Amino acid sequence: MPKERLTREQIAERAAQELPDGAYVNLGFGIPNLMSNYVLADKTIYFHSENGILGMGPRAKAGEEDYDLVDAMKMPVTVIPGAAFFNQAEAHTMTRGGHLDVAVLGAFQVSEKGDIANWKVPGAKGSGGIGGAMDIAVGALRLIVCMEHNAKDGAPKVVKECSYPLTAIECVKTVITDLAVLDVTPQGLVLREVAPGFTPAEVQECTGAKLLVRGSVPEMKLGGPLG
Amino acid sequence: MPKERLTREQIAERAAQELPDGAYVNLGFGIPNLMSNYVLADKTIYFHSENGILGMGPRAKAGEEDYDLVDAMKMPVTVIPGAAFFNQAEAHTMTRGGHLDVAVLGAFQVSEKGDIANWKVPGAKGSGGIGGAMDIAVGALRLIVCMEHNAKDGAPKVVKECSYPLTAIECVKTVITDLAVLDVTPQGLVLREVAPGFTPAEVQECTGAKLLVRGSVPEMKLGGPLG
Amino acid sequence: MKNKIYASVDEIVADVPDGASILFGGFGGAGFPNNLIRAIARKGTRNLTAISNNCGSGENELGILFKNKQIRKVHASFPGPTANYFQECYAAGEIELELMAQGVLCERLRAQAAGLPAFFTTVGVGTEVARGKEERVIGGKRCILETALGADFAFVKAWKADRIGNLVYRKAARNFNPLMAAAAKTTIVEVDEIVEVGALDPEVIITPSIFVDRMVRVKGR
Amino acid sequence: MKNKIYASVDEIVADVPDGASILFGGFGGAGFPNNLIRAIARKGTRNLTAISNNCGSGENELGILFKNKQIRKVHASFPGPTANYFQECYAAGEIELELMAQGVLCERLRAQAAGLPAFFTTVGVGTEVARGKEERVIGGKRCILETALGADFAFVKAWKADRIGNLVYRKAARNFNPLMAAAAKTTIVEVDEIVEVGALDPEVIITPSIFVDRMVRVKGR
Repeated sequence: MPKERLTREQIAERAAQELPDGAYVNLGFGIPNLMSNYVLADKTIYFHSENGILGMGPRAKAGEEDYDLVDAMKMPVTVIPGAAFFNQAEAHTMTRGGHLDVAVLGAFQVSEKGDIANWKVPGAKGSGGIGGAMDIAVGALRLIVCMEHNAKDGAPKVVKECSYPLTAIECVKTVITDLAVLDVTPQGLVLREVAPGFTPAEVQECTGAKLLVRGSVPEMKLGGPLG
Repeated sequence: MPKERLTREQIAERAAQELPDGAYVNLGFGIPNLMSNYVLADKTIYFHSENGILGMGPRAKAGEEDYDLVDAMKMPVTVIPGAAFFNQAEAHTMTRGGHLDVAVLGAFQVSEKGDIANWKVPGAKGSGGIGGAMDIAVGALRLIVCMEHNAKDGAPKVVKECSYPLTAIECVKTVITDLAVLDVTPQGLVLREVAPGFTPAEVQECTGAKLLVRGSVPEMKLGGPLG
Repeated sequence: MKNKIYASVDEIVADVPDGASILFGGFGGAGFPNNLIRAIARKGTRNLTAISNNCGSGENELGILFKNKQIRKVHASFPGPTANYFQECYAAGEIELELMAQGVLCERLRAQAAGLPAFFTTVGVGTEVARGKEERVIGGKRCILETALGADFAFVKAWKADRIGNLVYRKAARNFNPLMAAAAKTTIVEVDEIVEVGALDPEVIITPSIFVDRMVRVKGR
Repeated sequence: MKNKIYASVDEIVADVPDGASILFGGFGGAGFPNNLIRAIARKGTRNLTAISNNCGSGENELGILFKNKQIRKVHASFPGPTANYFQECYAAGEIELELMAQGVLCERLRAQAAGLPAFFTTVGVGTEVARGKEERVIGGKRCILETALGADFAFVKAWKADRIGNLVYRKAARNFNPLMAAAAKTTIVEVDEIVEVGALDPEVIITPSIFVDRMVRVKGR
């Protein structure tokens, strides 16, 4: 049986394990947005949306949409008890000012120093758009990136230096991919976990930066709601 | 009958005539604080307090005081219909950001360029205190100063250059005293009105800066509620 | 007392001149002053500078103004992939665009509202948006200098107003609206309902009336 | 889930160390966290840095901490003529004082809360407070540079809280409290009433729970 990389859902599941009970958390576009499905029932997480919501609940059910209550992706959502509404500057007081316990973003590239590139593909058509990513990346107390370990053409997305336009420098603390969990440390990238069935050497081979291996590297534990 | 300078109440009465209907107004300590008694019944003025009130009404009656509803002078006040509460930073967004139509401050000195000194007496004991005066002076769309024309020792308070520590520079538009109404213009101080019975020459004699007299100078019109 | 209430959206924007700069509230489909935008589209005002997080979705929101070629310059955070009329104008070189981080857009508006000419931020350091901007280290952090951003007009969508212009918003339709209401020379509000003075609790007013110049009651988004 | 509610004011300040910096809400007698202040007085914590608009009135508000010589340094806007214990310490040279404009104090706190290391303001230009500060002309206006100001702790007085720390204030007792709640490493709130989660309307919450670390219910001012 060929070894399989994690699905996007499984990356989200593993990332959700990083959220401590009671945390204030912002989830970005893409894989991070799937994470709320994997928060265990014994935890309460306060999800923040940069358009002015703290305490977002699940997406609104069909027929119950309120288009004045949307998340940063324009999707109708709900709120949980204890939610609060505020203006967009206050929402970014929370991001930039170091009030979010955790933020999780998708990315095109992450460097070994924790630089992140996630807003613009070089040479892409159109204006591009930044949105809230720069503010969130700079300000979150702990920034996690969820992404595939490699691009569609196989190019490593964990790299020595980002070649894509940067979103923010030296801010990523942890990278969770379909192959590994990596921590950005002053010494470099530490391989904390590998995907089930993969070896540290195999992960290193798919990575564009040197990985530090400290002792034996455990496999990610999966098997949540969809496991 | 010897000519009499205006009382503090009369200065306040004359100054209240400068407030247009519907104006958003901050009144400082001292004579300005008396002005609300002289706003004619056909005008609505929204009084601002830098501790977070817009739409202040009269002082609270005895026995009806609410010590969570005080003005910038710590006095229990009331609010009128249409009032709003907000935090102190938003209160100063209103002062500094050019949103107050009129602010009226007391002063120790005003210079012919519109500099104002109102927070500290040179050589006085104690720490002194600035409060909201600097923010209000800098930001109000129209800054009026109400004060006696001369200090107790007779020294002019309208001067060429302030010798007292400054509150803000080049911001006073109009000075209303017990002797005159003066407008600060790019050409200098224009004598707009004199107190009843006084001549421009007499006002000039009591003033520490050159007054410009354009044609005949009318007398202030008084005779409001207490007139 | 000055009446801030206008009878129609066309009247309320009648004096917006060619070349005006306008702040547009709204984010993610919520809180856009669509009725005012359509009034400006009907009026045909040209050479506008638009400050808005997004640049429309098809003909919706700001889309119609790009379709009509009424906008010459844009300050935005996320024009958006569905802003096809904007993207066409942009590709054709017809539009000058300043792109910035969303929180920086918020703070530049607030700085204008609060009379703060400029501020240092850590957001954008080391990225394209830092190009040409002054950089320095403050408290051990690399920062860049950003300046206040205001406009001639703000177009704001509120939920309820009282007759003197105190505003409340609804849920996430608040977003940029209170910031923009405070950052323009003339603030124009479309609102679902206008209530009597005193009907709004002073504790819950989000935009105090001092920031509002004109209001019009509208039906529908 | 982490419990933010403490049983007593003495417990809630138990770990405030000598040398700590503390933001104190309140203005003009309203909104002072008097019960927390008295707890610190009982505890006898020394060498404090206090950031507060006022410096007490007799033994009230911050007064007791000056009477007890617990404060070494003050950042204030208007210490106040009735702050006699502060004035005595100040006259005796026992206290270092930074005096600033009230709106500048507000913005320095907000800058800290919002992660903005510094800003330019027109307030103070040409006055004593501009001494030693960088000055430049921006957009034709003379400005001086002011930096963010935060602290280890904020002592906040709120009216109602829900059990996760969303806060509302009462009338003009709001004043500096929401600014300070957001500008400290650890925010400690004394509150008249703690209600169930969900009992406060999300539209009217002034301080969202993200800014609140600890709460204690108190009786009396």
